[in-house]
Amino acid sequence: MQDLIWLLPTFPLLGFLCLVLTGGSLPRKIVAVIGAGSVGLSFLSAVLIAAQFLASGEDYFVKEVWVWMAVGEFTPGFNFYLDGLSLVMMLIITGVGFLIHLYSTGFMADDPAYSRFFAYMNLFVAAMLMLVLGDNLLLLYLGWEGVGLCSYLLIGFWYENPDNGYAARKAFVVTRVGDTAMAIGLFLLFTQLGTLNIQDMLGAAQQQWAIGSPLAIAAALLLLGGAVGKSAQLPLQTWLPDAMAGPTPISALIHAATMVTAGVYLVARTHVLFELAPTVQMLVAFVGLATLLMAGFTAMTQRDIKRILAYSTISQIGYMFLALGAGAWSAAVFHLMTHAFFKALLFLAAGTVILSLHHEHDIFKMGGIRKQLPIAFWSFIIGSAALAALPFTSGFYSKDEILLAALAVEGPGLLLWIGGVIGAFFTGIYSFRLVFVVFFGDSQGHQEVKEEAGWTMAAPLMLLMVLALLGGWIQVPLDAVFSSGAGHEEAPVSLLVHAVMIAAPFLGIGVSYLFFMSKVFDVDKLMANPLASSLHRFWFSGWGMDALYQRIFVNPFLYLARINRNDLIDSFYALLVSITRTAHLMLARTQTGYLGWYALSMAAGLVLIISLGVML
Amino acid sequence: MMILFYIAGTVAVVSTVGVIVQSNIVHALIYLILSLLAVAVVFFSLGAPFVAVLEAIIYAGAIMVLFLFVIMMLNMGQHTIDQEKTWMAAKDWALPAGLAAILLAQLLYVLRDFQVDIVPNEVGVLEVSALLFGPYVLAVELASILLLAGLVSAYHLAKK
Amino acid sequence: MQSIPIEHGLILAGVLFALGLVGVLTRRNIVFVLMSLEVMLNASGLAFVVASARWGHADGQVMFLMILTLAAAEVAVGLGLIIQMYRKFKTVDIDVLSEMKG
Amino acid sequence: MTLADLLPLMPLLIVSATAVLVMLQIGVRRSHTVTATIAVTGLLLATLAAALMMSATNQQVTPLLIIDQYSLFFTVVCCAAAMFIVILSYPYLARLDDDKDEYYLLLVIATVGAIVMVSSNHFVSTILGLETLSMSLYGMLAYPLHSKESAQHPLEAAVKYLVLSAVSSSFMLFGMALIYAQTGTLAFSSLIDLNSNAVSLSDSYAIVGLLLLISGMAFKLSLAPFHMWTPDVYEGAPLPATAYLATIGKTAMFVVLLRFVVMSEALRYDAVVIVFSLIAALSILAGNVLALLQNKLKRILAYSSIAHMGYLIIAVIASYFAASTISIEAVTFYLLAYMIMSLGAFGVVSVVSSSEKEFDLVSDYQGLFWRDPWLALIFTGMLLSLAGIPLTVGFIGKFYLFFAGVESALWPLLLVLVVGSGIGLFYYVRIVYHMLLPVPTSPQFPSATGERLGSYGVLTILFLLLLLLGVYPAPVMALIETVSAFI
Repeated sequence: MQDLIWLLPTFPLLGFLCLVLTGGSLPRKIVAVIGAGSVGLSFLSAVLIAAQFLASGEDYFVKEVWVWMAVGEFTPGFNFYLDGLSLVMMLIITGVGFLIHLYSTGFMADDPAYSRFFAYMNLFVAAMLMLVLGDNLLLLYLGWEGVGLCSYLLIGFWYENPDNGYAARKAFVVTRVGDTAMAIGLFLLFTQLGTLNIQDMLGAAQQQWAIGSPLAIAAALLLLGGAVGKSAQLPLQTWLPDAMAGPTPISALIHAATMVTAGVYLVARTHVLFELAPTVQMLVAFVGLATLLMAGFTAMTQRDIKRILAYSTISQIGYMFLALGAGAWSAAVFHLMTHAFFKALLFLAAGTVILSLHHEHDIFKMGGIRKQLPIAFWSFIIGSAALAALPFTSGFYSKDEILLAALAVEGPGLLLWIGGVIGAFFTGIYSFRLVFVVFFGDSQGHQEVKEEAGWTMAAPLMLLMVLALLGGWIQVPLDAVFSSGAGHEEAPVSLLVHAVMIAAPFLGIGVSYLFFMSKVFDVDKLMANPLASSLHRFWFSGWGMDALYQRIFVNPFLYLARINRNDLIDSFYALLVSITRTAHLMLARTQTGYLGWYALSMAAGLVLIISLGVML
Repeated sequence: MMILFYIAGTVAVVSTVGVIVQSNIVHALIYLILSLLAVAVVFFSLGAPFVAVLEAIIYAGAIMVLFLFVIMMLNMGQHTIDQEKTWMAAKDWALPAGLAAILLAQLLYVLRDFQVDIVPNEVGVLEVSALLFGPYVLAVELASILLLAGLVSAYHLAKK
Repeated sequence: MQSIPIEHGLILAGVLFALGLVGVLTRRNIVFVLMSLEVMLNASGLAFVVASARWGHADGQVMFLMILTLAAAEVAVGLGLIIQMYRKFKTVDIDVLSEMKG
Repeated sequence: MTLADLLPLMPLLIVSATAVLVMLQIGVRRSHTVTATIAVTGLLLATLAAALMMSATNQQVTPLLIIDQYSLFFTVVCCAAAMFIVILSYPYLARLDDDKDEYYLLLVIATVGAIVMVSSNHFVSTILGLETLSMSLYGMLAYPLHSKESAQHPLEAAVKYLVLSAVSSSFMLFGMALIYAQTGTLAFSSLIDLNSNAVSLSDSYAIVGLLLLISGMAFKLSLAPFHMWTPDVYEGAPLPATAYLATIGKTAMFVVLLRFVVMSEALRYDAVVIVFSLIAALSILAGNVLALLQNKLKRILAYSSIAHMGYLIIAVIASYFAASTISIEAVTFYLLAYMIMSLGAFGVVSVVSSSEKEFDLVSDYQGLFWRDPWLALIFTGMLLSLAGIPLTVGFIGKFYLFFAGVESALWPLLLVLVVGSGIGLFYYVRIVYHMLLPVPTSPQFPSATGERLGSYGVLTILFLLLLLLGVYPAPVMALIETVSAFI
C-alpha cells in the first residue's frame, strides 16, 4: 500500500482534469461525486498508508515514482517522502479536506460555477499534497506555488465583484514577497549544498555549516520570509483578512486548516537549519509572539464574522511560530493539527450561519439564533472552547504544550510565556464575544432564518465537533522526525503556572460575558472614552498595517509610477524593441533574394572565419 | 616531371582565367576543356595516370559535352556575347576578386612552412581498383545510388 | 625524376579554387555559374590527388572518383533546371530568380 | 566486406531495396497509392530493423561506416521521420497534375543518404551520403515545377539550393583535402599527434582546413553567416520537401558534424572554438531577429531553424570542455526534440495545404482554435515547444543545452541563448495569438477531409511524443545517455 503513495495527489489531480476538460458540462451530481469523491479516495488511501506506515515502525519511507529527467548530477524526480510530519499533514489535508469538500457540495449548491469551484479545490488538494509529500525542493516549490495559485483563483472565485479580485491580487502580491525570499533561499541551499533532496540537503547542512554560520542564518532567514508570507505572520499578515472574500469553505480549507499552515510545515521540515541559526529561531518566536498579540487585539474589535475568524487564525499560527521558535517542533505541529480541526469547524459553522442569514457577515446584525441553528450553535460552542483552550478540549493540550515550551526557553522564556498567556486571555474574550453576540441576545431585526442545510453540511460539522473535542488525545508520531531537537528536558513546572494557564481563557470569557452577555459593562460607554475609541479604531484597522503599507509602499510606488509615466524603464524596453525592430529591418534587407549576393555572403563569411582562424 | 607539372599548372590557371572572363560561352567552354586537360596532365605528372585518364575522358569529355548540348539547346551562340558583356561591369569584379585574393593569400600564408616533397611514384589503376573493390566497395555502391538520385532528379526536372 | 613540393600542388589547387569562386560570384549567366562550380569541384579533386601523391597511396584518387561522380550528377540536375528556367523566363540570367526575399 | 558486414547494414539495405522496388513499380504501373504504401512499408521496416538491432550492434563496416548504437539511434529517428513525411506528402501531392511517384523514389533515396551520413566516420561516406541526400532534395524541392497551379517557386528554390549547396560542397571538399594532406587518412581522426614521425604542420594550416570543412557544414545547417538561402528555399519548395530538408537534412548533417568534431578534436584549437562561438551567437541572434516581423510561416520556421541550430552549436562547443558526455547527450536530445517539433509544425501547415495552394501566411490561421481545435492545439504545442515552454520536449531540450553550457561555463553564449529565446517567444506566441482571434468571415482554407486522416494521425503521434518527452523524458534520456557513450 505504501508504494501507492503517489495515488494521493493523483486522485484529486484526475478529478481536476475531469472537471476542467468537461468544462462545466457535467451535471451537478456527478461534479459533486468527482469533486468530493476524489479527495475521499485520497483520504482512504492516506489512512491505509498511514496504518501500514505506523505498523511498520520505520522512521521514514521514500517512494521513487519517476525521475523527471537526469541531466548529470541534476536528477529531480517525483519522489515521495513519508515520515511522521508529512503523515500528519497528509491526514489533515485529505481528512479535513474531504469533510470540507463534502460540506461544499451543499454549501455551493446554488452557485452557477459549481464545477469550476470543485476543479480548483481538487487542484489545491493535489498541490498541497505535493508540497508536503515531495522529497525534493522542486516538488516542494511546485506545490508551494500551486497552492498559491489556487488560493489566488479561489479568493477571486466570485470575480464579478471587483473587490474580490482586489483581495485576490493583494493575497497574491503579498505572499509573492515571501515566495521570492523563499525561492532565493531554496536556490541558495541548492547551490551551496549541491542537492535538491531535502533530507540529503539537511544532512549536508548539518555537516558543513557550524552553528551560527552566516550561510545558515541567511538560508534560515530567507526560508522564514517564505513561511511568514504564506502563514500570514507579521509583517506580511495583511492579505489574510481580505482573503475572506472567497467562499467560506475556501476560508476553512485554505485559509485556516491547510495552506496558511504551510509556513509552519516549512519551518518544521527544515528545522535543522533553524537549529543551526539560533538567532533566527529566536526571531521566529518573537514574530509568533508579536503576531499572536497583534491579531488577538484586532480580533476583539472586528464586526465581520469571517474577519474575526481570520484574525484568530493569524493569532493561532502565531502560537505555532512561538512553538517553533521555542524549539517545540512537535507542539507546533500538534497545534497545527488541533487548529485545523476546530478552525475548520468554526469556519464551516460560520458558513452555515452566513448562508442561513442570506449572506449577512456583520455579527451585530445576527443575534439570538441559537434556537434556529442548533448545529451551528453547538459547533461554535465546541469550536470556541477549543480555540480558547478550555480544559479537555483539543486546543487545551496543544496550547499547553506550547506555553510550557515557551517558558522553558532560556533567556526570554518568561517574557514569551507571559505574552502567550495574555494572548490566551484575549482569545477567550474574542471567541466568546462572537458566540454571545451571534447566538444569544435578541434577534437584531434580521430576516427569517433559513433552515439548516442537509446532511452533507451537517455531517462534516458533527465529525469536526468530535475531532475538536477529542483531537487532543491523538498522539502525533513525530518523535523520530524531531529527534535532533529532543534535548528539551521536561522541567517540573509549578502548579501556579498551570493555574494561570488554565485561568487565563476563563478570565477572558468572563470579561466577554460581562460586556456582551450580561451587559454589566457597556461597550458604548467604553467607546465614549477617547483613548479607548482611538485604540479601538487602531485595532479595528489591524493596527493600521494596511494604511501603513499604503503609505510606505503603495503610495510611493504609485507616485513613482506617475512621475515616471513616459518613463525611464519603459523607454529602456521601448529602446530594446526598437533596436530589435531596426535590426530586423536591416537584416531583412540582406535577404535580397539574389543568388549572387547569397554566394557572396557565403564567401565573405568564409573569408571572415578563416581570417579569424589564421590570425588567432 | 617537375617541368611538366609547372607547365601544365600554368596552362590550367591561364585557361581557367579564360573561362571566367570570357563573354563567348562556347569559347569559355573550350577554355574549360583545356583547363581540365591541363589538370589531367598535372595528375599524370603527380603519378596518378588512372585519374588523369578519367579526368580527360569523363570530365573533359562526357560532362563538357553535356554542357555543349545545353548551350546548343538554349541557342546561346554569338548573339549573347553582347549581353554577357553588359553583365560584366568592372565594379562587380572588385569585391569577389578581392575576397578570392584574400582567401588565396591566407592559403599561401598557412602553406609557407609546409614543405614536403612529393616523389611521384606511380600509383596507377591497380592500386586504385584494389581499393575500389576492397575497402571502398561500399562507396562504389553508394556512388551508384548517388547517380540514381541524380538521374531521377534530372529526368523529372528536364522532361517535357 | 625530380620531386615536386607538395605546397605547389596545393597552391595550384587553391588558385583554381579561387578562380572558380570568382566565377561563381561574378557571372550572371547561370551556365557560367555552373561551369565555375565545375572548376571549384575540380580544384578540390586536384587537391585530393596532390595529397594522395604525398602519401603515395590511392585513397585520394578514390575520393577524386567520387567527386567526379557527384560533379556529373550535379551537372545533370543543374542543366535540367537551367532548361526549365529558360523555358519559363526565356533568359539565363540568375537574377530573375529573386521573387522571394525578405 | 564480408557477409558478417551485411547484417548491420540491414536498415540501409531495406531502404535501398525499397527504392529499387518503387522504381520497378513505377516501371510496371504508376499508382500514387501503391507507391506511397511501398515507401511507408519499407521505411517502417527499416525503422523497426534499426530499433531491434540497436542494443546488440557495434561494428565498423568497411572503413566507411560505423554501425553503433548512436548511428542506429539516428537511423531510427531519420527513417521514422521519413515515413511520417511520406504520410504527410500523400494528401499534399494528391491533386498534382504531374507524375507523383518519382517524388517517393527521391524521398527514399534521400533517406539512404541520411542513413549513410549518420553512420559515417569517413570523408568518402560523408560526401557520398550528403550528395545523395542533396541530389534527391534538388528533385524534391523542384518537384511541382511543371504544375501550372503551383503557388510557390520550386524552380527558384531548387536553383538557389543547388548552386549554393555545390559551392558549400566544394568548400567542404577542399577542406577535407587539406586535412587529408596532413593526416594521410580519409577516416575521421585526430588532427593531433597522428603522424608524429611525419612532417608536422603549423596549427594554422590545420585550422584553415577545419574551417573550410566547418563552413561547408555550417551552410547545410544554415548557420549564420551561411544562412541566407534558408528562407528562400523553404518558402519556394513544396511543404513536405521543406519538412524533409529542415528535419532529416539538418539532423543527418549535424550528426556528421558532431562525430567529426569529437573525433578530430578540432575544438582543441582556440580559433575553432572562437569561430564556433561566433557562428552560434550570430545564428541565434540573426535567426530570431529575422523571424520577428515575418508574416510567412515557412520563412518563420526557416529563421527559427537558424536559431535552433545555433543553440545546438553551443552544446557542441561544450562537448570539449565538459568532462562528462552530457553535452553530447544534450545535442542528441535536442536533435530529437527539434525533429519532433519542427516536423509537427511543418506537418500542421502541410495538412491544410496542397500542391495547388499553400496556406503560408500567419493570417491564414486566424481563428483556427474555433474552427479546428485539435489542429490548433497541436500547432500551439509545437510552437510553444519551439519557444521552449515547460512541459514540452522543447523545454527539456533547451534545459539540457543550457545545463551543458553551464557545465562548461560558456556564460556569454548562454546569455545569447537567453536573449534569443526571449525574442523567439514573441514570434511563436504571435502565431498562437492569431489562432485565438475570432474566425474571419471567409475562412481561408476548407476543413479537413478524409484523405488527410493519416496526416492527422502523424500529427497526433508527434504531439503525444512532444508531451510525453516533456513530462517524462527520463527513459529517453537514459537511452540517449547509453547511445551517447559511443561517439
